[in-house]
Amino acid sequence: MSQQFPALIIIVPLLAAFFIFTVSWINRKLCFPIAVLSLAISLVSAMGLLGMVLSNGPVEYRMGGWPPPWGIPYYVDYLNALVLVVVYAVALINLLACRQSVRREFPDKIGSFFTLYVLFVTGLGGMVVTGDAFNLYVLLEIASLTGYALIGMGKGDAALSSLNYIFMGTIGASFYLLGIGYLYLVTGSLNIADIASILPGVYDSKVVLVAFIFCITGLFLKMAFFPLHGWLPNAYTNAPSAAISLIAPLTTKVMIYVMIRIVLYLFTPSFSFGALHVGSVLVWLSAGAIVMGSLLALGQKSLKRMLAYIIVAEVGYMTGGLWLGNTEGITGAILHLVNDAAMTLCVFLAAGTLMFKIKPSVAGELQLDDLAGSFTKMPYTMAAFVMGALSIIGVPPFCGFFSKWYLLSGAVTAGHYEFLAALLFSSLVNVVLFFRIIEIGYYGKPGHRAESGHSIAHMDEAPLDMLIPLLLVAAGLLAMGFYTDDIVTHVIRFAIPAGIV
Amino acid sequence: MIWYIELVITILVIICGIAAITVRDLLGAAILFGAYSFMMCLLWAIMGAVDVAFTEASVGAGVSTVLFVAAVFRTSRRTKD
Amino acid sequence: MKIIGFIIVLLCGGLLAYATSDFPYWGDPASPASMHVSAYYIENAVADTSVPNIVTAVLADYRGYDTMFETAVIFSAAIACFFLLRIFTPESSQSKLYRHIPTGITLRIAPGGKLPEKSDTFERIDSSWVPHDLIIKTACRLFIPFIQIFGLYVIAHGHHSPGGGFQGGVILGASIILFAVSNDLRSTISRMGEKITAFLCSAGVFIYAGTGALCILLGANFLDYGALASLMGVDPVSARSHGILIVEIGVGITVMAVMVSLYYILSSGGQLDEGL
Amino acid sequence: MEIITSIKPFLAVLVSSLAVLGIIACKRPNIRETWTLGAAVLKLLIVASMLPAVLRGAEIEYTLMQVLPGVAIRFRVDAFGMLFALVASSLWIITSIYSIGYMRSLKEHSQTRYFCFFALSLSATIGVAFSANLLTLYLFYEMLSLATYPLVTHHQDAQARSSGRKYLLYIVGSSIGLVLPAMVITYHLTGTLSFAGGGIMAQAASPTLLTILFFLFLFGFAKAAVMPMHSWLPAAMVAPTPVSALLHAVAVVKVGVFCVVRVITKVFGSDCFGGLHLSPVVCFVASVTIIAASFIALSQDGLKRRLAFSTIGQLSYIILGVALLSPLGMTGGMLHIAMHAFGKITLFFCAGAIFVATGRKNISEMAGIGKRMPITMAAFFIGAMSVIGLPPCGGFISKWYLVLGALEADQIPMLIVLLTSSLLNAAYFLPIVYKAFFCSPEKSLFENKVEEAPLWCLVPLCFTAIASFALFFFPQPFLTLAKIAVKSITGGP
Amino acid sequence: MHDLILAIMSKYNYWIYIVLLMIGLYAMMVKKNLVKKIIGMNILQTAIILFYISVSAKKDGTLPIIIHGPHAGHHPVRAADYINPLPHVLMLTAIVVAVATLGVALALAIKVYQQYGTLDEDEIHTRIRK
Repeated sequence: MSQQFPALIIIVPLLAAFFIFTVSWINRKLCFPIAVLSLAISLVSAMGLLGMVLSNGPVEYRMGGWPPPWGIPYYVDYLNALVLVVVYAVALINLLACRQSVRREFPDKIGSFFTLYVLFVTGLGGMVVTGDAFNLYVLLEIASLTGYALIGMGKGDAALSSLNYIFMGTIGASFYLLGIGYLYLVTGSLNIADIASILPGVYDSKVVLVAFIFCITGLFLKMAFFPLHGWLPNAYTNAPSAAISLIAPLTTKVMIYVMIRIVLYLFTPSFSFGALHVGSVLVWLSAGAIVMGSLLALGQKSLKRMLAYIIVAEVGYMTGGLWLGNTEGITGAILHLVNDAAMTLCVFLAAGTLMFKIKPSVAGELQLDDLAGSFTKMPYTMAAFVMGALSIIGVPPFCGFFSKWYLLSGAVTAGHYEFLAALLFSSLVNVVLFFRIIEIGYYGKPGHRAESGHSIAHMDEAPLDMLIPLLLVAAGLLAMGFYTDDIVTHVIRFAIPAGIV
Repeated sequence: MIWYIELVITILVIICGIAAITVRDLLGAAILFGAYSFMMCLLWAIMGAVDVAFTEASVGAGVSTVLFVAAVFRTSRRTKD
Repeated sequence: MKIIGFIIVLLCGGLLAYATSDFPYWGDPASPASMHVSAYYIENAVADTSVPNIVTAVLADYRGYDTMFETAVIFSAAIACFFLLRIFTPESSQSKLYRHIPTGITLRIAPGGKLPEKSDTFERIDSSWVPHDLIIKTACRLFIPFIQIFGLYVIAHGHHSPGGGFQGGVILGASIILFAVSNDLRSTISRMGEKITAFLCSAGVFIYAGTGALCILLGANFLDYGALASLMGVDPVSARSHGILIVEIGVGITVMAVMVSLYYILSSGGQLDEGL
Repeated sequence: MEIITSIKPFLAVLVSSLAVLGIIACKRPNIRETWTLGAAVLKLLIVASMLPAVLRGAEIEYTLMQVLPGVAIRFRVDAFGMLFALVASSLWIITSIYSIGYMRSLKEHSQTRYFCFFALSLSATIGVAFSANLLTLYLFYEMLSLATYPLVTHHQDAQARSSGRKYLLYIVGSSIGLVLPAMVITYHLTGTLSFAGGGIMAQAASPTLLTILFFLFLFGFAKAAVMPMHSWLPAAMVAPTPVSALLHAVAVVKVGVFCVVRVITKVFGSDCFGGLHLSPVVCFVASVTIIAASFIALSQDGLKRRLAFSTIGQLSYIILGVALLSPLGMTGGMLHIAMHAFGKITLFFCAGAIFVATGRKNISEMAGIGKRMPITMAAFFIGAMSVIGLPPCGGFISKWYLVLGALEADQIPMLIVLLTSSLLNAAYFLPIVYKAFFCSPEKSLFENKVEEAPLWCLVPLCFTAIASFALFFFPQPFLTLAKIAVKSITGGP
Repeated sequence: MHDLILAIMSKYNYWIYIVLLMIGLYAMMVKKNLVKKIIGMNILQTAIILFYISVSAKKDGTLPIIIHGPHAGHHPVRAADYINPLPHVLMLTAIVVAVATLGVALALAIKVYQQYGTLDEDEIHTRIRK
């Protein structure tokens, strides 16, 4: 069975999705268990896959038994085995945590919610493992479509911001499709490895250059890289909390994974870092993205919106780390991809738990001032939130520190001191951001919101099945911090292709 | 012999495309979009992509237009641009 | 904004035009796009799958995995629309219009009011009701069966002629939509309810993915129809051809159901009560 | 030099963190404080059990986990760390006893949180003392900064809020903004972060870069309160007195100094440090801090604020002593950590006792208070003498070594600085004692019968007073430890 | 000059798709009405499809359906005789994706209209500010 793992990680949730939607017309209670079961199976097989990769190298799986480049293969190497485990772990933990809030937010659409949820995860997982450039586009569209729907069901201006997201996302996906088309025009193949082997002959062609530009621009749009980040804050702020704690950690990270895959494995390093000289420009851009994201986050009053801008800054971290083009930088980018998924999950889960208990003073948006007195009322939730915050700030021994360490040393090695400065700046800004929240929760007296029309008396610690996953993630942050070196030396070191100094 | 038909269709495609996004009535825009899709499907048929043309004829010119009309019917025909 | 947008658009266009100068000539049979992979398909499709229509062969077999997710995309679109727009309102909460057929008088029943008993003197009508044109109704009734037969033909004959599950499914769905347009939404839903469409949506994709999973159970890779030979008792090549037919049917079912339910949701704004 | 591998250092760090669980778990105050005391005693025992080996000249090492290539979370107990750990852990016991009395008699709120973070900050302190490389040092340094925040802002009012902001801004801001890049560059230059006797920086880079790095470190460890990074310390005096006593006379500030000394001796190494001609510069900075702080202290009326500025001055003694790079000076500097700790904590305890008994914070209101609280003020006198450096008190020994060191390095100006500042110390401490004993007390002291503070407060301060007295006669084991440490640095006889 | 004309004429499909792509992009960025934006989105996608189809074209190549049946002689299949089928397959998928996106976008547009009572972005933003 183990040689079927690559298929199982995709097929099991896919079949489960159809099953859930059918079952939801008969008995709503069954939807949740099926979803959990399917994701658990995928997580187990993803871990098994990682084990296989660690023990005996990358795995190839041929869909329909057709050899590449004629069929669609799955290549599972060190890089995407790691990302795969992260994706499914985040999805499963969040699924376990979000049951109650789903019940409260969409009482009569539970079935379709879980169907979309599972399909979304399937799309992301497929994107991570696929070895075919066009197949990646299709999976991207599945993930995006389900994501639009999940976001669009939120409160406030969710529908509008989701529609805006559709426009941006479609432009991004179309640009990516166009770039792939250009590559197909000059190589006649769609298989990533095959294209990479043909491409060196045509490096000097304008078509390849334009293809590169369009692919990267499309991905930048999808991952909300700074100048193109316009859709993200609104969408993430208004989305329902059960969905956003899935979407926020995963979407941008997986898109960054795709960028890494495209840059390192499709247009090999010799082209990306050698033939065309955009590296330092992009590092400067990402430094700007980090600074701007942090500054914009400073100006926010709403919790989720602030976190969304922090994500914009984090995207800058990873893009910059990749384009530093040296081993430390890329290691930092990949490691930060993993860590940031966990950290973002932690803070967004905490935010969702807070929203579950606290009645926001502005419809749908939890303002920072609403958190007054939360430390006394919900100590464990806030403890987890603080741990996530410390990890984002980059305090040892939380995992955020170590990825930031790699990024910093990569910046020093490459001599990009502006990137170093930007990283430190954003760390300091994060200190301000999170301690502002902590101050409000720590000094604010719960009573003072009484005159603003909200009684906080009912506010108390969250139910256990939301709390346990949250604390689990928070503890995971520490554990990942301690085992950083194992992750790096056993996995990431092999994920970086040869020819990178 | 065939090339000027192709030319005419090409020009029609562009005209329909521009018209679809400029007319000030959404219902008209939907219909023009249907026409655009149909012209496009003819163009593809000429290029020999019969399956794609078939699909576009049934989806683009057919169902999409109906969906557009339904959506316009549920919202409003009024538009400023 | 207008200016910025225009500049960006020109930028993109300029970039593309700049690349175009390096394109191979149009329709050049020696261009790399036509040489590398596609040549293999053209030369071996019949030998591998015994399906003359190469597009169908590539669509459903060589790149069958893409097609499965294409079907899943459609499926998720239907779910998404349902999830976003569907509103469950109790039957008696909105006012209804009834028409007294002999006199043509329209009466509005306020929410919770007593409805006239089922009889052919009263008919429920939409708020935006126009007298139905008899010719259109009858013509549609005449056409629809033939349209559906054609749709089935397109699905089944995809191996040898243009068409396949997707086109056929759209045609089937279009026929039902035509019925809904020519009559009204309620009568269509009474014939083909929401649950049925939902079931068909999942069933179609389930057939597709299930076929693939069956291949896994038979010891081959996912979607490797050759493994079905032992079940069908034919040689692997024609087993592939049959497998393609099965998944095409699955695609057809899903696409039809999705098109119909999309129309239901969109045209009724979510209530599934009054349509176009 | 023999290296013993043992888990003891890690246990010493861990024990108080584990006590936190017990403190959270039980709600009853008595059991809670039993946990605290038990952990404190256990910690002292573990630390003390390592003393003989260290006195023998051995070093105890324990590697917890490899986190970065070539960098692990590793503990290493050498003489200097032992000295500091011994001071901190022994004073923790006394302080917990004192804070039990203090918190109870003032009926402070949320004492559970107080004791939790107290224990956490203690394990962070020991971690700093025992850390074997910069990363571990930085880890526990940050942990200490964050763990002390709730203690400093214990009262949760507007003043605490602003002071807490200042505290974080200085401490965390400087450590992230200055120390982190310095560490990264160090790692990039040398490929390691671990401490070594002769330093790791030798000829690693151009002198300019090294100088910049050194100042990043010096000002980055803002807990050392070298001017201009000092102004968080007076602000942090809003904390309850036991916190000020332990953290701001012993743990936090001494951790800062400890880090600076580590950087000078183990990262740069005395040769490299001297080769860069940094010694006079650092001496200059330190002496400016000493003189300026003493003058400011003169003008303070709030007792705790005056103590705070005196602390700023005394800290720079240590940096000065080490920066002199003369064996005797280093000995004096390291010894001063212990001596000043005992003296200053006594003073803080007295201030707290006065506040508990009378509710007064300002010196101007303390006329004649000695008649009412003779024991407290006697202890205060002893502590003051120790800090000034008058025999027969422990402070004299360390200052004596400092003076000798200044002579040995023939830095006459430094000698002058030391003597002047001693005079200034006397100038801002002795008037308090004089007023307390020889001025006629005002009515209010008699009207509301002011008594000595409760025993829980009184006993600890008497103990520390006696201790700082006794250290004059028995400076062991601190003197021996300091000598071993200096030998390991200079490699001299 | 002549070869420039030749270059333009020989690649005119590509020019068309560029023009259409620009039209679609322009509509998506500049138009204020949401349905107009959606139409622009579809034009953009069809433009890209047109590009792929143009790539697949071959001079004097026939439909990608192998001549078969009883009357077909048994001559070997030559790739040059048949139009490149692969882009057709990809574009079938792309069309499906396009219509799926269209459905979701229209559903969201209806939701927006139900919420704000208009489809014009400026009016919606003024309503939000209120």
